[in-house]
Amino acid sequence: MTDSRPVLTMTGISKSFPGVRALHDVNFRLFPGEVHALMGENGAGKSTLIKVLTGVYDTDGGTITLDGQPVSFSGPMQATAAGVSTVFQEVNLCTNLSVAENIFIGREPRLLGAVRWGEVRRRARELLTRLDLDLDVSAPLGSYSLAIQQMVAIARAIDIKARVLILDEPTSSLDAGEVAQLFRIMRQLRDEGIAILFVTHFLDQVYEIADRITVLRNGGLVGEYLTAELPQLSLVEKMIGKELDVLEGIEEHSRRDLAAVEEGTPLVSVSNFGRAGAVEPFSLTIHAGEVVGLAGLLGSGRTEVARLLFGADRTDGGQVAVDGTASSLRTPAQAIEQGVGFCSENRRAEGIVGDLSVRENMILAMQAARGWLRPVPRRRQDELVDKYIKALSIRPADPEVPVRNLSGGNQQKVLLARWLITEPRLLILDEPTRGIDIGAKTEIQKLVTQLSDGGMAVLFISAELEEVLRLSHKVAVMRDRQMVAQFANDESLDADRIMQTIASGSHQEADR
Amino acid sequence: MSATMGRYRAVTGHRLFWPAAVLVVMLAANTIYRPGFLSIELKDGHLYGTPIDILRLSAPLILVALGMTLVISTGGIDLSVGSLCAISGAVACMYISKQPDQNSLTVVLTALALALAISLVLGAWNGVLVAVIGIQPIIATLILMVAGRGLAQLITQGQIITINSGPFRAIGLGHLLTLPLAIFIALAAALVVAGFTRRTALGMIVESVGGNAEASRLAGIRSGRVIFLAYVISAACAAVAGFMMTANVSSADGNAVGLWVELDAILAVVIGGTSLAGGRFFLSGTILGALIIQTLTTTVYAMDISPQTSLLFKAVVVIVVCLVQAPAFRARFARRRRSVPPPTTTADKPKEQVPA
Amino acid sequence: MTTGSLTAGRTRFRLPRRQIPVLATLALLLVMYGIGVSQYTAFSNVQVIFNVFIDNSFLLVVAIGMTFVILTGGIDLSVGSVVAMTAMVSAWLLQEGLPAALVLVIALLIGPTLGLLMGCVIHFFEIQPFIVTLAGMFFARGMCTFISDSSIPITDGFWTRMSQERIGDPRGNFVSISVLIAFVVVAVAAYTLAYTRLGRNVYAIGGNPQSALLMGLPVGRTRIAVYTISGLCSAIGGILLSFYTLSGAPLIAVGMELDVIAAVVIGGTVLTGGGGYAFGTVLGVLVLGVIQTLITFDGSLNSWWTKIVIGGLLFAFILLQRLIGIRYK
Amino acid sequence: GNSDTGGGGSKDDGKITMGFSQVGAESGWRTANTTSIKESATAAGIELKFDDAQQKQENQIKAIRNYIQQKVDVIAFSPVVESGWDTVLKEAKDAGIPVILTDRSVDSADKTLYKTFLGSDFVKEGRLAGEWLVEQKKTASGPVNIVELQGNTGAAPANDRKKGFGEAIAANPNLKIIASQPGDFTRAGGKQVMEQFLKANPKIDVLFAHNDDMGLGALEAITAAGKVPGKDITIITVDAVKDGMQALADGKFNFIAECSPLLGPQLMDLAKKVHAGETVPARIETEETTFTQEQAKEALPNRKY
Ligand SMILES: Nc1ncnc2c1ncn2[C@@H]1O[C@H](COP(=O)(O)OP(=O)(O)OP(=O)(O)O)[C@@H](O)[C@H]1O
Ligand SMILES: Nc1ncnc2c1ncn2[C@@H]1O[C@H](COP(=O)(O)OP(=O)(O)OP(=O)(O)O)[C@@H](O)[C@H]1O
Ligand SMILES: [Mg+2]
Ligand SMILES: [Mg+2]
Repeated sequence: MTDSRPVLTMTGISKSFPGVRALHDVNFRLFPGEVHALMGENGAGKSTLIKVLTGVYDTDGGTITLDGQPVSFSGPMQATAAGVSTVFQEVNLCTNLSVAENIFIGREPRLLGAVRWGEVRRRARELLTRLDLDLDVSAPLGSYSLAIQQMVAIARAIDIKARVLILDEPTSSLDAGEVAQLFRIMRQLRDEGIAILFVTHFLDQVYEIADRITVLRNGGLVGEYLTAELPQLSLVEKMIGKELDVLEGIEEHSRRDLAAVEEGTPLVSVSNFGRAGAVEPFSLTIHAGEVVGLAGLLGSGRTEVARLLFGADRTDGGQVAVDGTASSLRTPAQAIEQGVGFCSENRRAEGIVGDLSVRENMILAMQAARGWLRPVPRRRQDELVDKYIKALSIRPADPEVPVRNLSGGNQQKVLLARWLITEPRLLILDEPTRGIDIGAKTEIQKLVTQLSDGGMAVLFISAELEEVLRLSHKVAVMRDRQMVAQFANDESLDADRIMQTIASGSHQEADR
Repeated sequence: MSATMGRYRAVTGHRLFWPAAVLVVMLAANTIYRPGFLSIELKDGHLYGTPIDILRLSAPLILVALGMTLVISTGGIDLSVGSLCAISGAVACMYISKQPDQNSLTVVLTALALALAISLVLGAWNGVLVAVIGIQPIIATLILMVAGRGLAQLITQGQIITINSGPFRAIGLGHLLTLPLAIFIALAAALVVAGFTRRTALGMIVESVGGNAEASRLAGIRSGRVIFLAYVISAACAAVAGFMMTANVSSADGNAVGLWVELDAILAVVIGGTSLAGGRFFLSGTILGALIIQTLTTTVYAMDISPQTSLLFKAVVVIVVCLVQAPAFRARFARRRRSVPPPTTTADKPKEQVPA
Repeated sequence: MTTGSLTAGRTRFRLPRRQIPVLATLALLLVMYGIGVSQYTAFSNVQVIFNVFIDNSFLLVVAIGMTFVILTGGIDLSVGSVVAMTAMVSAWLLQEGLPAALVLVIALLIGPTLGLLMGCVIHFFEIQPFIVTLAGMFFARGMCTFISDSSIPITDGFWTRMSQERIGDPRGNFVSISVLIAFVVVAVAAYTLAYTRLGRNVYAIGGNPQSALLMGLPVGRTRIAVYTISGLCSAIGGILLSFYTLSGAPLIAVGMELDVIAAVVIGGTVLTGGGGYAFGTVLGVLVLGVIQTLITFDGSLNSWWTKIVIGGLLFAFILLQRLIGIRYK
Repeated sequence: GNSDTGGGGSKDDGKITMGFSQVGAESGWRTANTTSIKESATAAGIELKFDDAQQKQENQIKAIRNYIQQKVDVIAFSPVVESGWDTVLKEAKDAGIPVILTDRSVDSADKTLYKTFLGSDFVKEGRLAGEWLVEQKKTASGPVNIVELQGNTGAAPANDRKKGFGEAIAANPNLKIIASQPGDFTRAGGKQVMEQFLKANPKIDVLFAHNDDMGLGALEAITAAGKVPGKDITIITVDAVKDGMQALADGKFNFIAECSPLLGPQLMDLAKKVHAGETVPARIETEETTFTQEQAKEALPNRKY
């Protein structure tokens, strides 16, 4: 591969934002027929490099050549026309348009200038079938979950038949099956000679698919390596810039003792919670200090369960008891009053308020709970915010920057801080580690353990079964929008068994 | 050298720099045209002069624009403020005109309380339509914009109600410490609104709701209440502005009071840097915006620009004001001037921005 | 369209969900018309309906242009003034003795040019549409009084014919040529929105402009295009208005932008952009037209009661529309 | 309301139905006009269908079309603007419904489109005001500085009064309009503009305001500037509404050219005649007069509006 000429080279790329040097003299090359992973911590500059390449941002310096020709795109439109197709980090589609249209807009099949809708739908269905997705292509994209939206974005990108395909964290919300499907297609495209730039925080995925790795750190280039020649441990060290024993933290597989936490009145117990069209009625009890993992395939209804528990959506019926007394969780405000917090998976639409500063975003939930008449004193705000910026190593560490200027992973950390500040008794985390670098991920996992040791109950949703297994006392399994099983997380439980449950959909009650 | 440069940048980079610069340029142009423009003299213990007029006349606009700022910041818009001005003025004047002793302070205070109460109810009506029923703000408030004019005329029976009440007149024409009372009222209202929003968490919560309503809901904010409150505050501001407008001429004209003030108010808010899309709001910018608009109007009269061309003149000024303020315009301009790449301090954004 | 069929199950015939608000509006419109017919006998004349079209044809054309703008999440306040300016310029040029064809061409060029300029300022300098089009509104209105501060009659033969031609039975029920022109505009707009790239880009930008940009859509070009289209529609509207009144008057169509925006929004287009139909806008214009007809037919309202009743009917209509909308969500 | 009378049935019972489209309710003058028409319709036993066009010509055209549909016996309206009525008037003519114009005329070349015009002549009002001033200042040796408060730019009364006034004062070259701005027919507008006039022009001798309201607003500005209205500055206005007459009687105004809104009775008379097929004069002017301070004192006690 190395002997061929690179299809894309970027030399000496620099890019600054007010107060931040996002990229500094970065070189990057991409060969035809390779999958090239771009690695780095949150805020290292990966997304910025991609945006500079595709012309979303102007460069402050440096040159880009495509096929030996110097190029400077004025925007994604030109980039696409030149054969560079991109899936950006935050799903960037129009939720008001139909699925089919999202895939084909801008290059619809036309007859005498008129869009051929039948053809659009037919081709969209074909394409999605290739990705093993069965969707109503004329439904608005917004009616599907984020994961589906991400798959649609990928479908759009690969259908463009570009020479360069850029995928910025495409797998962050996909489950194992979806990832496998994506990889199969990526390999196929690679074999057709397409150069693929791939960003992810999952090391396993890198080693599974990438031929070559470029590592960025703090906006600077660390180096370019062949995957085969770079052991996982040294990759992490290069990303973090320190020799850390992070990997030990990840490898540590602690079994949690369910019996120890499951005594006394449960903190929250719901029965017959459900919502027509979203989730079948389910029952769940959560005790103080307990971590309940929620496993299931994409679209199995995990997010829906979380939203019902938080009052983000209304249930059709059912009972809730908090601390053993009947209660209700009908609005988020009510849930927060009862000590429930919810960190949504869709941080851009449901999480951050982009205009507001990091500080304001962090104290938002706490402030909401106090009511507008009792502002959190500024001193206290600063204390809290400083504490969490440090604890979660949020970068840039400036509490006054608008949160929209932060990298995706750092925004996620800000949201986490928002809820930790409220000191909830039950914290619902929907994909909290999505798009978070390996260092921070370990931190968050440790944090969850600490919090539960401190008596906080956590409902933990993650596409990574290992992570769920590592943290939870109890695992609830979702399938087809039904809670099909609940397992105690003991020696008998492993990923295989959960997968089987998901696959078979056995309705057996948990063996607890 | 670089320190002065830095300080220069810090000044020009300030949010209020460009609106303030525009205001100064307009005043300067007037002074060149008529050297006496800025002169102020003391007459009967009152300061008298064009700058004072501008301040006094902009007071109602400032009031309306303050409320409008909050509403816009929630992502809404309030078209009914002009009609609310007319209603509050009409109610107050009508009540006073029916009393035997129009100069009694109790009568005037009762009238004000009555008019304010009615305005609050109407503000609450707007709030309910937007926050509870979920009608798009522009339509929800359009209803009251149309019907409110009718209500105001219904109250006055289509007549101009002239009153002769010293205390009421004082709202528009009274003086305090040689300055028109209206200036102090506007200032006080600005301080109250600023205190109300910035001393409490209301401001941040409003900005949060305007910035991302769903995220705010999920953070536990009862956004309905906040939006409701914004419309009520807006109505209250409009009511006081209505008192001022009617007191200024001691008469209530249901048809003319506050006509098109909503457009001016929105213009002031936007010139002040608040985005119509909602989110961050800037009260000081709004006040500056209102002053710019009033200065513009006064300029037309002071320079005796012909009525046929005054609108063209306004169009040019508005567009210039907005252009010099727009970072994108300055960035382009700066880039053209120097061939070197632009300084890294100019706001670099994605090339496309979300429209308002 | 009963509730039963909709809530019964998930298999059944299903109304296309996105069209429900529009259908609700249509149903309410029919109800309103029914009320008119039952209250006032002459209301049932077919000509009453035709008159609603004749009297609102220019409003309809302008509202169609506004629909494009609002679909992208923008707004165009200049429309009323541009309508007046176009009528004014036509009247003035005709008075100066220019041939009708040339006048038509010039008049039809002014609106889109202004729209293009405004679109460019909005796009390149990132100034909020509200402000830019407000300046455009001042400008166009200023041009009107600049040209003449009193109204200019049009005596040109072509204009007179376009104005007085009755299509249909000239003694009985008829429509004007303007109505046909308006229908053509609606049809072209509906086609553009549904079947062309430009139209689809309009929806995409309204949905999420940043996404649209990252998807490689020509955001700038589209945005400039919609303001140009709105300018063109205003120009056509202005011509229709000059057919309608056979004159140009400096103060005509004051405040028309609000009627237009109201019509578009009542027609189901979301002000934040991304959703709505040209057909909805037609309904919105009809709603306003029928409200006004009802009030004239009543003929017993005081000036102020007229305003209050317009507001009240608007409220009732929107409330019902909204309630039905929620119900079927 | 009168739900069933909307039909065409009125022809049979002999009762006349009149459709009247009013400009709007933009001023006290207009309201008085509306009231006069309504009251005299009731008095004359004419059934009135009233519509408020809210200052929009479009609305008036719509209203007239609807009156045609309702087959009223007579249509009367006060045109918002002069031009642009041919098409709809022709429809009325074709339907056989006579039309009466009130308040101001239309510029149709075809005079058969309407039966008659009843109203005041704005140009004449301006001219009367100007002539009075010329008379007053005929001895003035130096220049006389006049400022003018216009109505809304482009509105017909504003244009016409300006025109008439300008023509009249042309008789004396000493009389000069040094500033002229629209005060939008409102008190607030008049006041705001006058404030600036006073600051920009050290010597103002005469104020001509296109209506009483602007004049009343200007009064306040003049007083605030430390001048005595009616003495330091001669004030001439148009309309003669009650507040204006009061100011005139109090010596604050100097002259008012009347513009009477009370044309209801005349209109009803005309309607009956037209309906009966009698011929009527093509143009009837309302009885109007002018007021000096003394005349105002006399007239004030029995003014109706
Ligand atoms: N529009 C912007 N304005 C200001 N700063 C920005 C902007 N976009 C990115 N940055 C900053 O640039 C740096 C690099 O961000 P980038 O999004 O490229 O990180 P990343 O490597 O993609 O991280 P992640 O893995 O979290 O997505 C961050 O410090 C971020 O705060
Ligand atoms: N394969 C599918 N076909 C059609 N619709 C789907 C599919 N998967 C998901 N959906 C839709 O998306 C929603 C996804 O539900 P939800 O977000 O709760 O899933 P999840 O388990 O949280 O998945 P994830 O968070 O990984 O997206 C469902 O309500 C359904 O409407
Ligand atoms: Mg990134
Ligand atoms: Mg989910």
